[in-house]
Amino acid sequence: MNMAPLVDGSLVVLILAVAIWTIAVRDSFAAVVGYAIYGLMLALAWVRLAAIDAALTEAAIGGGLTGVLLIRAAVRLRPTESVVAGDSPAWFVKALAAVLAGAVSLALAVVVLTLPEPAPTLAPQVAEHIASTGLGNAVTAVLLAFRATDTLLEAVVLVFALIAVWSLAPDRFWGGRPGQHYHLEANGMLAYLARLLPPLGIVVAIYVFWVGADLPGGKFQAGTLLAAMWLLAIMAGLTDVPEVRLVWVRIALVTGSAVFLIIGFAGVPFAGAFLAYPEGYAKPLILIIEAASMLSIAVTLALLVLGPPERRGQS
Amino acid sequence: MSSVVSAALVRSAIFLMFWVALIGFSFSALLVGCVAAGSATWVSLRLLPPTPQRVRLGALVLLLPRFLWQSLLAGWDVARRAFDPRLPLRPGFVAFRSAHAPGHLRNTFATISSLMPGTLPCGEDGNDIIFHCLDVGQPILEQLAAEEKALAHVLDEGTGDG
Amino acid sequence: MSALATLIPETTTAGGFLLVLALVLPLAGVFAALILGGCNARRVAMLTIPLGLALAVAIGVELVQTGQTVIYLLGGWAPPLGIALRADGLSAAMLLTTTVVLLGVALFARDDFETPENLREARAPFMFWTLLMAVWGALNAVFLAGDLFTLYVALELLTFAGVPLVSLEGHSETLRAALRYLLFALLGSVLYMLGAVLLYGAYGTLDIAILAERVRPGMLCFAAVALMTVGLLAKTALFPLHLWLPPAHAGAPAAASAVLSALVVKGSWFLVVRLWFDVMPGVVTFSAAQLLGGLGSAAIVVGSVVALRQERLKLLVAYSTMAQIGYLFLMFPLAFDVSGNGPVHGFALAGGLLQVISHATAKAGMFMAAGLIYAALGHDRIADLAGVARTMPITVLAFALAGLALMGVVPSGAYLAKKLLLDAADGSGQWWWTIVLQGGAVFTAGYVVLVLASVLRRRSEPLLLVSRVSRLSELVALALSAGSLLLALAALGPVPGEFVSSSFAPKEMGVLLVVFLGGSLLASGLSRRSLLGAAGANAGVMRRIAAGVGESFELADGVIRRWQFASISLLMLAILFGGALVWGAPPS
Amino acid sequence: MSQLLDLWSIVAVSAGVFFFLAGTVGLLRFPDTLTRLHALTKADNLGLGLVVLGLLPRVSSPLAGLKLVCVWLLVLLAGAIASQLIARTAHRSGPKA
Amino acid sequence: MSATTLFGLCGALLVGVGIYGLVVNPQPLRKILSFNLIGSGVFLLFGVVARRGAALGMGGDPVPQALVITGIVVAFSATALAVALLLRLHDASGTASLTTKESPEPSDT
Repeated sequence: MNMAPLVDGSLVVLILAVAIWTIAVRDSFAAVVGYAIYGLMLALAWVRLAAIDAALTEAAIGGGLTGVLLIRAAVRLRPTESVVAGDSPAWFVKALAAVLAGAVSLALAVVVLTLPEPAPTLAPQVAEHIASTGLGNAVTAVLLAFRATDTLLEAVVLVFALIAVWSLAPDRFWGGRPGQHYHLEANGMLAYLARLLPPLGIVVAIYVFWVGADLPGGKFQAGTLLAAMWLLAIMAGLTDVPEVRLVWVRIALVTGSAVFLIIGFAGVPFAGAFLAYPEGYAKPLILIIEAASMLSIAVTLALLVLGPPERRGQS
Repeated sequence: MSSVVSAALVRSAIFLMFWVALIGFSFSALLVGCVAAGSATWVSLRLLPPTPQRVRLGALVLLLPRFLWQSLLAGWDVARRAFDPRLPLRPGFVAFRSAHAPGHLRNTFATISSLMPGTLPCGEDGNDIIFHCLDVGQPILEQLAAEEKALAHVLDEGTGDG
Repeated sequence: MSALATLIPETTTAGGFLLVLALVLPLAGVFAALILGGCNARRVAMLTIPLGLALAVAIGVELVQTGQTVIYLLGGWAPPLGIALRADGLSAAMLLTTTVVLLGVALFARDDFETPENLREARAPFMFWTLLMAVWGALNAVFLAGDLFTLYVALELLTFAGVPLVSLEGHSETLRAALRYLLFALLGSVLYMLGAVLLYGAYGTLDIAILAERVRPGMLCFAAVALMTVGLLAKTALFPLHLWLPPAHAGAPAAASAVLSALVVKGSWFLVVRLWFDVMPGVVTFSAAQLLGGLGSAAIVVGSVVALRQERLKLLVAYSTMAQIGYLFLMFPLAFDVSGNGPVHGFALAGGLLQVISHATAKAGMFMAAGLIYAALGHDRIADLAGVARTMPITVLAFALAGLALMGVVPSGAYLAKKLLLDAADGSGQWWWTIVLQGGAVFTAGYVVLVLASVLRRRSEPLLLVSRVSRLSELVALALSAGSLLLALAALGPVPGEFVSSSFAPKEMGVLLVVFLGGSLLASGLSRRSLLGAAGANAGVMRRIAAGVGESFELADGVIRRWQFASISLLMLAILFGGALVWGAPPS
Repeated sequence: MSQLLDLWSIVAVSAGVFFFLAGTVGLLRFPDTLTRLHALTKADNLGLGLVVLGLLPRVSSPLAGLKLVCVWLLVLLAGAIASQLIARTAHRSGPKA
Repeated sequence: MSATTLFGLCGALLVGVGIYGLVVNPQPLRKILSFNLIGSGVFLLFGVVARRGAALGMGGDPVPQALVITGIVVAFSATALAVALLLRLHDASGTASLTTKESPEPSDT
């Protein structure tokens, strides 16, 4: 007896139910908590689609970090909620929106059912060339060799987004510390967790990074874990956010992209193209890029969650 | 000073074992594992400076079967209520006077009790822990007291070495 | 990478590395500004932008000399596995325009965004210069990337760089405008991404050139094109998806408005052009192009009329951008032949490209002039601009020249563009677009006349200036406007001579006169205040009817710019485009 | 033996799915954030645990099995503490929902 | 129906659900959440495309799988920026509404 259909069917039903619920429920706080749950369920769907790398990313970023971000926002916006909720549209607007959204879904469903057989795929090409990268994980090979440009630009996206977030700081707080100040409750629950979990998280993160070359995992998942651990320590009040004017913070942000660019340009004389790796050196170079990126991603993600500077620096 | 060194050694050994459990044995992996264990230990010493008062992790493991059973009951309890068409809930708050002083032991107790049927710690009021309950008609306080006693049996406050 | 030579259909061309440099230079500038700190951000920008201009010129020269698309295979991996950078004539022209406008903006804003002496870093200057390079890097990625997913990332880069420019001043109104902009742009990019996903599912590649060979008309392609098109239109703010544009562009600082209006909206427009003419020429249909042109026409009419109703100069210019965006979409129907199936290009593509370049330069100049007037007077109420022409002649001249350029007066780029498009309309038998093209000029004349009439009025008491504006800024605005006005002369090379030779012929002068008269009539009829001051008192029936018309347009615009209306329009457009593609498709 | 293990897998995973379902039904039906948290933490933790137990006979090596159990315990710990933190926030920011 | 198709239909529906929420919910925070739902639906569709391309012992076509990871990170950046903008608007104006009643801007109702 095969239980896969049962698992898949229930999973799809649950995902859709929670998704509809996060849209329908009145209370925003409940909706964002629901969204975090939804992210975790979606990660299970990714496992069922044999995309463990995506599952890890979805669980860490989709469920975890996005959840934290939205929950914090929901708490801060709670007082305004009833006011804005009064702007709810008329029933016929809702009906029209439902019909149109349904039409889009229907069209997509038809497209899904008519996708060509056999499905086009680049898997054979990846398999053919993966040996030259020395990597065992095809997803990592795509991210850091075949489509390294996307990955480089994505690191740039994170930096741009952070610059954009920082640009929102009120002038008087420019250069100061992001987010509110968190008081340490020495015997509190959060401090309890924040003392125990981060060291374990660091070991797991480095594990995820290290096996990423050959098994599911890599710098994004590892960086996200590190960011989560740092955030935990900050929110428990065990440590404070650095001021955004500090040079080491800025250097930490761009190190990943800078190393990526330098190795990329070194590829021009040594491997014949920008972002190419010399024969036999691909794997160590990729690991160097990933290690640098992991740290930059961790710092950037954590600072993105914390938001623009809201406090003046101490000095 | 020596307590810091010994704590560092013990902790880095634990982290390294954790690493090996994750990845298995291999020389190159062990090198990276040393880096991982080193940084984990450094962070751990910063976040949790060694003090004489500690929770015994080994003793905690002994409590595991009891908690597993409790969490099975808790899941069943929720499922029963969720599927019942009448939605039999009488939610409310209960204040429980904990015998433990604020600190690790109390936090451990609170964490464990969150896995028990019908209770969810959601704040503190002086010496009391405020629990949110699914059904205030149940004998919540008695349950909690029994749980705390079981925990105290296994853990001696202030003498751990973990 | 030895095995590649046998595999690749295309290889890196001689000047290909220039593309890598053009992609990386702005990003390196952003990183350098971040590390070196605020007081050096301006220096970095001032250093990299001229370098970028040199690169853009070099790419253009390479293109002209070899006569072939410049290609670079990143990492040595050929598509579909890898990603290629490609620069054709369209990309090269856009690269060049972007750097020229950015150089102008940088010079214009040199003094406005200066870090105070006593500070190591101040927020606004640091952010402005960093974001300027960020916009540039994102645009270069949009112009060069040959892969639909890389383009998605580039589009997001552009959004993340553009949105904070809107809210640079941090007032709650601009924050709100930025949030609306961001949310709508995100909806747009996710729809674009959805289309790309479907295409990969069907054809197993995201590379533009390979896709172009593989696509076949069918349900899936229609859905993908419809989703991607409306997603990009939302980012371009084509009517009726312009809810975010007027407040965002009017609320930003002048230099930022110039960048947003002249360049940022062109990024997504460029991708629509790529999608329709390079990826999907065999899929897009005459009827879908008519729909696109129809939206463009509506944008021209609504944008211009509402522009005439504005009381503030910057809002007027912002609404004029909305109208000008409409112009950019007239090239789509004109690239089709009534009888044929696929697009035939003809002169339409060249016309559209020329239009986008002339609009970029003229609109940058116009926003700069508006910003200078605001800075000098401390307000930009159009009714109180009397005497400005006397006090700030260069600025007013810049505004006037930009206006003339937008109207399409000889020898502006827009004139030549209009000529090419009119020719395409004649050639393809679509006479109806002739009306829009000629009528649009009358509308443009309307709001230019409105502003000029106000600034040229004499003032009894002397004009009080709250601050002195920099002469350099005034000259930059003038240079960009004049550049746009003289663009046709620069573009003479590839264009047949007869277009311009008859330029001063009586017929042209006659058309110009009609345009001006029509514009004045519109301005006096539709504007909130009567153009001639006193005439408002004894308003005639005509004037009252016209005012009513103007008011109803304004109301309609208000409704259209509600979130629900705009987002529902977006969905309806997606369905309409899908329908137009299915309906016009050749029987398979 | 292998049939017995298969049966175990099927029973345990089905029961796990049942509890996930129960948690979600609770999330949808229970009246406010705090009661919903009960539903989620308790039922979903149990569901995950049962799925892990069901999968245990199918892993390739004891080490992999240990890893699975580790994952569950970590999720249990993090889930229990996260739910308390959310509960605190919900409790503090007012009785509403 | 295969499991892959099932998840594909799930993705299609998620896109619709998200679009509906984005259109009708007046609260910006909920619009941000809806945007994330649409995004996850799109990524799920991409995952289905990847899964269909399984070949040569790979569980799926690694190219779309890699792009999904990039996409998730980009979507997170967008969410972070939107949330920061929303909170800043709330601090500056005291409301979290996309519209103002007294401004010349149109007001959503």
